[in-house]
Amino acid sequence: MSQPSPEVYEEGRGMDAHNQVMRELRAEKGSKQYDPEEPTRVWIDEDNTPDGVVQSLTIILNTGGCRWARAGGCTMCGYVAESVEGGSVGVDALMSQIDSCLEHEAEEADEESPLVKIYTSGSFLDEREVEAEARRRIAETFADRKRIVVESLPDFVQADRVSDFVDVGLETDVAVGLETATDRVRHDCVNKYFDFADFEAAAAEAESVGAGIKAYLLMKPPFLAESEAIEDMKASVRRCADVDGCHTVSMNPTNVQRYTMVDDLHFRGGYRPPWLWSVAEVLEDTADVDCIVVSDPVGHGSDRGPHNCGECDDKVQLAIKDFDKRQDPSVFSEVTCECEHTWDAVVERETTYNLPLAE
Amino acid sequence: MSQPSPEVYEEGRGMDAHNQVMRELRAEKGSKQYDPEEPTRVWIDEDNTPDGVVQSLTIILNTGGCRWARAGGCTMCGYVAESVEGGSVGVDALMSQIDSCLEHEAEEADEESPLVKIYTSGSFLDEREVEAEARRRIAETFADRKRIVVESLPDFVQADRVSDFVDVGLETDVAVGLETATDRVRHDCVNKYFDFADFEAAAAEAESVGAGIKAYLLMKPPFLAESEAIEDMKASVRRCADVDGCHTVSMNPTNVQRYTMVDDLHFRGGYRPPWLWSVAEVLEDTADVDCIVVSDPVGHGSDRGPHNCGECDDKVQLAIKDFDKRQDPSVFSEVTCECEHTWDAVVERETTYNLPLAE
Amino acid sequence: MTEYFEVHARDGAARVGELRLSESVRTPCVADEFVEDAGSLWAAERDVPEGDESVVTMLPHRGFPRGTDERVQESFAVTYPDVDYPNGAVVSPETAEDYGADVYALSGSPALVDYASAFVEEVVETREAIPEDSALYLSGVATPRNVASLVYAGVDLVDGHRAVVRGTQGTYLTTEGEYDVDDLDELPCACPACQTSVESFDREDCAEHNLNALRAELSRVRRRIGDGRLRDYLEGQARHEAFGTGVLRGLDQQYGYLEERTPMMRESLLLAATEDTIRRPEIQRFAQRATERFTQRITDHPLLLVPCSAAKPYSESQSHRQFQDAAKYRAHLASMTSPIGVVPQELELTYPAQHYDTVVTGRWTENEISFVVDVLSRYLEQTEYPRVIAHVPEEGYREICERVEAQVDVPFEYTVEDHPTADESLVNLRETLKGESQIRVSEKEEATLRAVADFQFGQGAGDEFLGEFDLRGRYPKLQAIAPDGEQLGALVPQYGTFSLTLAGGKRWVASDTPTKTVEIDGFVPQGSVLAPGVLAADESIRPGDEVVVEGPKAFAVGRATTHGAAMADATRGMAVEVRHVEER
Amino acid sequence: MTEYFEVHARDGAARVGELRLSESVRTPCVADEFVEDAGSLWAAERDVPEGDESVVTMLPHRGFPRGTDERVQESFAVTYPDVDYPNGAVVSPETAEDYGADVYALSGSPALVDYASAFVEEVVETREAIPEDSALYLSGVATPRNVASLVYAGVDLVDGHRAVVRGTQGTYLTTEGEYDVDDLDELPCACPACQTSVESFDREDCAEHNLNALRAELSRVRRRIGDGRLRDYLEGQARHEAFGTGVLRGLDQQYGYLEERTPMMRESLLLAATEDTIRRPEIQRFAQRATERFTQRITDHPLLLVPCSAAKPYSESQSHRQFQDAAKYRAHLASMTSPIGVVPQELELTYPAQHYDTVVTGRWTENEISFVVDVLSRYLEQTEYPRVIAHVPEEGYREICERVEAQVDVPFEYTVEDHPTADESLVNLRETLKGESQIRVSEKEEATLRAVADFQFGQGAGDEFLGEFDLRGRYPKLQAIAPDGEQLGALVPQYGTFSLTLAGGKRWVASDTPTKTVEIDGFVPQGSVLAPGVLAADESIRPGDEVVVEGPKAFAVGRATTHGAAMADATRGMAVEVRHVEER
Repeated sequence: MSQPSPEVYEEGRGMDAHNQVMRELRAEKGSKQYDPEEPTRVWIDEDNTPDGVVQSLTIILNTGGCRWARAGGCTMCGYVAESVEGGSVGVDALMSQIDSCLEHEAEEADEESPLVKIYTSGSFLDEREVEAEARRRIAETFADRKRIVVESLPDFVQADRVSDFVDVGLETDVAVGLETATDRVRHDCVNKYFDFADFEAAAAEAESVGAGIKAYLLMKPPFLAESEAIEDMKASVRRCADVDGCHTVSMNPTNVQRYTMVDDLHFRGGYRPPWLWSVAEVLEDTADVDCIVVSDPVGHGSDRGPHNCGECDDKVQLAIKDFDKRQDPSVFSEVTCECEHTWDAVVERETTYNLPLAE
Repeated sequence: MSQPSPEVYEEGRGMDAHNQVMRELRAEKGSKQYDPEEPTRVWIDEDNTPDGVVQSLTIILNTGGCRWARAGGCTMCGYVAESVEGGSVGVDALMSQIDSCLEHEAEEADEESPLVKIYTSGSFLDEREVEAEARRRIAETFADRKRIVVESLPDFVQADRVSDFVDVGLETDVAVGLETATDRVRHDCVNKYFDFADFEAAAAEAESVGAGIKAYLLMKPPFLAESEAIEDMKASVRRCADVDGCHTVSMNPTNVQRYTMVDDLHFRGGYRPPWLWSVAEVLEDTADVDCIVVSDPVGHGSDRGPHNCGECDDKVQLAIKDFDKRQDPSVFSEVTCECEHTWDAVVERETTYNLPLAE
Repeated sequence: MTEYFEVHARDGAARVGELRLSESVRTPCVADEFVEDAGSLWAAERDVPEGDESVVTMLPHRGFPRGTDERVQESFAVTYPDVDYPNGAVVSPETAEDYGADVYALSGSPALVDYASAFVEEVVETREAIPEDSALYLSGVATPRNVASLVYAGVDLVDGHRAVVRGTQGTYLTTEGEYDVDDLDELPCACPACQTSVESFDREDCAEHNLNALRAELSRVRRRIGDGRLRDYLEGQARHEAFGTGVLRGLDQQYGYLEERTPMMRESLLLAATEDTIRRPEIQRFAQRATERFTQRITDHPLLLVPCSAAKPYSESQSHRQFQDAAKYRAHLASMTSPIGVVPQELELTYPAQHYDTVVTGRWTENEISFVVDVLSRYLEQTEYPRVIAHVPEEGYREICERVEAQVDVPFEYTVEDHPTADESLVNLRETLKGESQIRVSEKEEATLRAVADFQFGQGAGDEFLGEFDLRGRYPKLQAIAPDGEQLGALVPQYGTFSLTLAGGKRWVASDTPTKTVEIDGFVPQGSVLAPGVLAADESIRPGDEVVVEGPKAFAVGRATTHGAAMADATRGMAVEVRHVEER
Repeated sequence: MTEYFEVHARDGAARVGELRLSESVRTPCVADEFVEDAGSLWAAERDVPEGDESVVTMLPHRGFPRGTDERVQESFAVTYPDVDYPNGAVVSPETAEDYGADVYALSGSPALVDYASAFVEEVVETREAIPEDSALYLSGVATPRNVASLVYAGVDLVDGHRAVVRGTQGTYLTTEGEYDVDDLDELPCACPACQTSVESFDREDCAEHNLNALRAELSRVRRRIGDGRLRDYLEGQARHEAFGTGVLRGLDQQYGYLEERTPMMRESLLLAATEDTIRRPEIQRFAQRATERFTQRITDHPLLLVPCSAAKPYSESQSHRQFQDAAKYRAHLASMTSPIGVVPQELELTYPAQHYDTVVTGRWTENEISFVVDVLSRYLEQTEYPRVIAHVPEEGYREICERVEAQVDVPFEYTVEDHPTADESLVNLRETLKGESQIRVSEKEEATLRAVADFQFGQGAGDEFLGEFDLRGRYPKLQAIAPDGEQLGALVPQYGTFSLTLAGGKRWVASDTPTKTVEIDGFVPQGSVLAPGVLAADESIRPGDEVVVEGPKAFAVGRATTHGAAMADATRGMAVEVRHVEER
C-alpha cells in the first residue's frame, strides 16, 4: 500500500499546508493591542491536586504570545492574538502583571490560594518568552504557597529551570499541552510538532528535580470521528498515566474558537465539538488508572462547545465536575438522557467521510 | 318511512321523466326511411327448443315500430327507429317481407328450418301492427314447419290470435319481453309498463289453446348494481319457470345501444354492461329449474356489450353457448380467469351510488 | 340534525372530523368497514332499517349514476326518514340538500376519477348544499394517489373499494403512480403485504397492499390537515397525475369556496415551492386586501420599494435596517416579494407576510414577475405618491418596476448599483431622499394600526371604526387607547392582526364598519361559544377572524374558529374562542 | 479498473446499477450493510486490508470534512492501493479522480443536506471526475424525503446513518416531511415498525421506521429509473422541501451534465405537470434542435400555425385532419404547444413531440407563453415564409402570436372565429389559402426525412449526409433509397428518428456531417458492443443516438445505449446495440 504519510512528514507538506491556512485565518482576525502590564486573564477556582481539592489562582500571563501559533500552529487554538503585538514582554512588565493578579486574588478570595497555575499561551519555561530573571522573581513571589503549575512545551522542560520553583519549597508541576499521546493525531490533526517521546523526556527531566507533570489532552481535534476521538483519549490517558511523574491528566474537549481551522470547518458544517457523553465515557473508562484525571469542558451545551442534546448538558457537565473532585466513576451512571441513543448511533456510525452525523 | 315510490307510480312521474328523456334521445337519432317491402333483419341459427336443438329461421319484421318506444319506452332499447316511418305496414308489404325471408333461407340453408321465430320490435299479436289477415297468411305460410315463435306484449296474447298458429298444426310459442319478474325493476329501471301478473295471464291464455310461452329477461338494466342484477335474474328465472306454459327463458345481458338512456349513462361513466361471469352465475344457479334457460350475449367482450376482463370473454361466451344447447352447468366450472376475483369484489362491493366499480 | 359527526380541525376545505359511532372514528378515513348499506330502492321496496350505533346505516336510497338526467333524478327523488342512529343519505349534486343525515354519499362519483373539473364542480356543489357538519362520502373513488386531492376538495369519507378492485386486477397502487404487478421486479413498499418476495406476491396481496397504502396516505393527510399544511403537501403530491393537478387548479378557480374556508392566519410556515402557490387563497387574499383595502395615510412622502428579506419581519432584517439607516425614515417603505406581491410596511406582520418560506432559486419566473407587476400596479393606482424610489436589485425586481413604471403616472427613480446593500447604493439612496421630511415614529405606528384594521375589518375600518386613539406600547406590541383611557385593542405581533377588547368591540358595533357578528342564544359564554349556541353568524367571517358575539344575556369579543356559514350551520364543535365577555 | 460495479439502466444522471458482491446488490440502495470501513488514516497508520468479496471495503482514507482547505486536502491526499476485491475510495470534489475503485464516497456530504446548490455542484464535479462505471456513495445524507433528489443528481449509494440518527432523536421521517414523534397522534405509515400503537412507539421503532421508509423510497426510485420516469416523479416529490426543488433547478442549470445523459427517446410518456417541465433537457434540446438545426425546405408556402392536439401524432388527430382538409395542404404546418414549443410538421413524430401528456388547465401561464414566444421567434428568424397564417384559438395562442408578430418581419393573418374547428374558422382558413399552391406529398415526405436527419445528426445533415435519395414506403414508414437502389435508412415511426443501414452508415462517414463514431477493438460485434471493447467514442453521442461502429475487423451501425463519455470510460455493460455489421 502506498502510504502517503511518510512523504507528508518528510516534506513537511501537511504542516506547511496547515500553517499556511492558519496564518491566513489569523490574519483575518487582525490584532488588538494588549497592555503588557496586565495579564491576559486571572481567576480563582478549585482544583483537584495530589494533595486534594484546593483553591487555585490561575494566571494567563501575557508574554508576547505563542511562537508556534505565529507560524500557523494548532488547528483549534484561537488564543494566539491574545497577547502583546510585537513579541516579548520585559521582566518589569511581567512582574506588574503578577502584582495585578495578586490584587485580584486579594479582592476575590478570603485567603491566599495554596495552588498557583501560570499559563502563557506558549511556554513559561521558554526564556524567549519569560526571561530567567522573571521566572525566578515569580518563584519567589509565590514561595509561600503550597504548589505551583507552570505551562510549557516539552522542549523547555529543563531541570535547572524547573528547580527555580522546587528550590523555593513549592510542589512544582509542569503543565504540558500534549493534546494526545498519538503522534500521528498530534501532527496531522492538531498540527503540533513534538512527539510523545519528548513528553516522556520532559517528565523524566522534571522528576529528576522532584517536580511533577500535568498532561493536557485535547478531545476531538478536527478530522476525527467521534469514536476515533474517544479511543484516542482512552489510549492517551492510559499512556500518560504510565509515564513516571505524570500524576494528573486534564482532558479537555475542543471548543470552537474564532479564527481557527476548527472554526472554518465548523462554519461550513465539517466539525462538531465532542459529545459530553464522550467525555464521560473516557473518564469512566479510565477511572482505574493511577493518576488524577479531570476535565473542564468549556462552553458546554453550546453549539461551539462540547454538547449533547441541549436537554441534559448541564446535568452531564455537573457529573463531570463532580468526577473531577471525587474521581468516582459512579457519578456517570446517575445521569441518563434519551440522546444517549443518538450518541450511541453516532459513535457506531460516524466516519471521517460522513461527519458530523448529528448536531 | 316515507316511501316515495307510491307517489311516483300514482302520478306516473317516473314514467313521464323516463319517457321525456328517451324521446329526446330518440329525436337526436333522426330517422331513416326503411323499405316496407323488406324485413328489418333475417338470419339462420340453431335454437334449443322443447324438442331439442334445431335449425331456426329468425325474422325481424318491419311493422312500423314499437308504439311504446315512440312514447319513450324502454331505457335500453335502441331498435325503435329500425322501422318504417309513419306507422303501419300493410298486409301485402308484410307478405313481401316474408317472401324475402324465405328466399334468404333458401339461399343460406340446405333445408327448411323446423323452427321459425318472428319478432317485430313490438307485438306481432297487436293487430294495429300486424293485421289479423297478415297473421293468418303468415301462419299458413309456415304451416309445414314444426314450431313457430311470435313476439308479443302480454296484453295482446289472446286465445283466438294464438290459435291461428296452433290451428295450422304448429307448435306455437309466444315470446314475451318480460325483462324481469320484479315489477319494480321493470317499471323503474326498464320503463316497461305491465306487471308480472299480466305475464302470468298471458301464459294461461296461450296454454288454454295449447301454445307455450317463452320469457325474455334482461340482465342488468340501468340503475342496478351487479349483485342486484344477478339476484333479480335468479329470482326472475325461477318465477318464470314456475309459470305454467312457460317452458323456455331467454336471459340476455344488456348491451349499450345508441340513442338510449343506457347509452347516455354509459357515455358519462354511469353504466357498465354486466359481466359474463354474472350471466354464467345465473345460468349455473338456476340450472335446476324445470325449464330451458338460455342466453345469447350480444356484443360480448366489447366495452358496449357484456364483458369480463378481455382475456377470457371468448371462453366464457363459448361456455354460455354450450350451456344453451346442453343445459349442463358443469361447463362453467371449466372456465376460470384471474378476473373472477375482480368480479367477486364488484359483486361484493358495488352499489347504486358507486357503480361502476370496474370497467 | 347531525348528531354523530363533528368537525375538529379545518385546513381550507379539508377537515379532520370524528364519527361518533360506538367506537369513535377519525375522518377522513376508509369508511367501508363501518358503513352498512340498507339497499337500493331501485331493486326493491325497503323497510326503514333498524340501525345500529356501531355503523353508519346508508338509508334505502336511489343512487343516480353519472349521466342520469335531471328530470329522472327529480321524479325518483327519495325522502329520507328521521332515524335516531348514525345514518347516511345518497345524493347527487342535483338532489343534494339537508336530509338530516350524518353522512352524504355522492352517487356517480367513480366516473369522476379522471375528470378533475367535473369532480371539483360536483364536490363543491354538493358540499355547499349539505350541512357543514355532515360528512361527505365518495365511494369507489379513492386511491393512494388521489385521496389527498379528494380530501383537499372537501371529502370526509372514502372507501377501499377501488383500491381492492384495482388490486384484484393486478394493479399495484402507490401515492405516486400505479404499476402492473406482473411488471414489478421488486415491491417498493414497506407494508406488511409487501414483506414477501415479489414472485409470491399475488393479487390478493396486491389488494391488501393497495388498502395499506390508502390507509397510510389518509393518515398522512389527517396529519397535514392538523398542521395546516395540506396545501403544501398537495402542491407536490398533485403532480403525480393529471387529476391531482387539475383538482388543485380547479379549486383555485373556485376561489369563493376555498377562500371562505381558509384561515386568516396559521402557525405553520407556508412553503412557496411551486408557482401554484401564487394562486393560494392566502396569497390572493393578501394581495387583494393589501391593495383594495389599503388607505395611504403616510402622505407627501415618496414610496421606497425594496426587496424582501429572508428574515421576518422584514424590518428586523439586516438589509432592511441598512435601508432605513440610509433612508432615514424619509420614505414610505414597501417590500416586493414573490409570492406575496407588495407588502407595505404597515402590513409586514400580517399573515402570511411573515409566515412564508420560499425556495430560493436566484431567478424570477415570468409568472412571478407578472403577478408582482399586477399587484404593484394596483397598489399604485390606489395610492398617490409624489415619487417612487426603487431601491431594488437588477434581477427580476428591476424588470417589475420598469413594467409598472410604464403603466402608471408616478415617476420611478432607481438607486441601486450592483447590489442594494452595496455602499454606493446606500449612498445613492440617502442622497436621493435628501430634503424629504422624516416620518415620525408615532405617525408610522398609528398608520400601522389603522392599516391592519383596514386589512382585517374592511376598507375604511382604520378610520371609521378605530376613530381617535392614543398609542401605547413599543412596536410591534402596540395598543390603541380610546380618549377615555380604555384600551380598544392590541396588535398581535405573531399574526399582525388586531385583538379587540370589549370597548373595542363596542366601538366596532357603533361604527359604520360592518361588524362580523355571531348571534347567540340566551347564555353567557365561558371560554368559548359552541356551535349549537349560535343562532346566526355573518357570512363574511373567516376562520381566525375577530368577531363580536351578541346575545340577549351577553356581549363578547373573540376569535372565530371556523367560517361564518359553518358556525350557523353546525350543531357540534367550537365556533368562537371568547376573549372577553360581559353579562347584559 | 472497476470490476464489481455495472450500470444497467440510466435515466438522465440517475442510474440503476449492480454491485457484484458475493451476493449481488441492486443500486441505488442503502449501503451500510455491505460497506466495511478499513478506517481513517487521520487516526492511525493502516495496513492494506485483506478484503472480502461479500462487502465493499473502504480502503484506508483521509476524509476531508466540509470546509477543509484545498491546500490541506492536497498535502494529505491519499493514494489508494490496487486490490482485487470490491473496494471504495474516499474523495472530495477537490481530490476526486480515477483511483480504480468500485465505489467513491464523497466526504463532507452531510453538510450538503441543506444546501442544494452546493450539493449539485459537488456531486456534478465529483461525478465528472470519477469513472462513469463506478458508484458514487454519499454517507450520512439520505432521508426518505431527499433520496430521490440525491439519486437524480447521480448518487448510486446512500446509507441509513442519517435516518437512524434522526430516529434516535425522535424525528419521524416520511417522503414528504418530518414529524416530532412525541407530536404524532397516529403513525402515518404501513411499515412493520408502525404496526404498533402510537403510545408504545419508541425511538428505536422510529429509527426502524425511518430505515423502512428510506428503503421503500429507494425501491420506488429504482423503479422510476427503470421506467425512465424519475424526473416526472421528482417534479412532484421535490416540492416537499426546499432542498429538492433546489436540486431540480440547480441541475437544470447544469444543462451540459444532464443533457449529455438524457436519452434521445423514451418509451414512456413525459408528464408535463409543472412548469419545471419546460426546463427539462428533453424539452430544451428539442426546442434548440427544432429551431437551430431546422432547414426550411418547403419554401414559397405560407406557414400555418395551429394548436397542438391531444391525440398524437398531431396529423392523425381529428382537428388536424380538419385543418388540412380546409388548408388543402397549401401551407407548411407547425403546431404550437406547451411544453414543447413549436413542432414543424416534419418533426411531429420526433421525441418528445408525440410522447408527452400534459395537464389540461385551460389556461396558459406566463412562463409557458414566454417559452413558446421565444421558440417561435427563433424559429421564424431561422426561416423565411412569405406569410404566417395563425389558425389558433384566442386563449394563450393568440397572445403568443401577437407577441411574436411584433418581433419579426413576416405578416401574421388570423383565421379563427370562436374556435379553430368551427365551420366559420375552417372556411376562413380555406379562403385565406386560396391561390397558394399545394405541397406535394413526396415533397413533404422528403422534407420530413431530411428534417429528421438534421435534428438527429446535425444541421445540414439532411442534405450533406442523405444527399440524393428516392422515397419508398407510406408515411410514417418511410425509407430513403440511394440512387443505386440500396436502402440508406428508415424513419422509425415510434420515435421519429432515422435508423440506418450499413449503406447509410457509410454515406454518413463519407459525408461532411460529423459522424458519431464508436471505435472498437479488433473483433466483429454480434448483437451488441460491450463497453470493454470500446476504444473511443464521440463525446457528442447521447443515449439512443444512431452511431457508426468502426474497428479494424468490422464496420457496423447501431443505437447507443449510453452517452459517449460513458462508453469510452466504462469497463462493463452495453455500449451499442448493433443493427447491421459487416466484416472487414
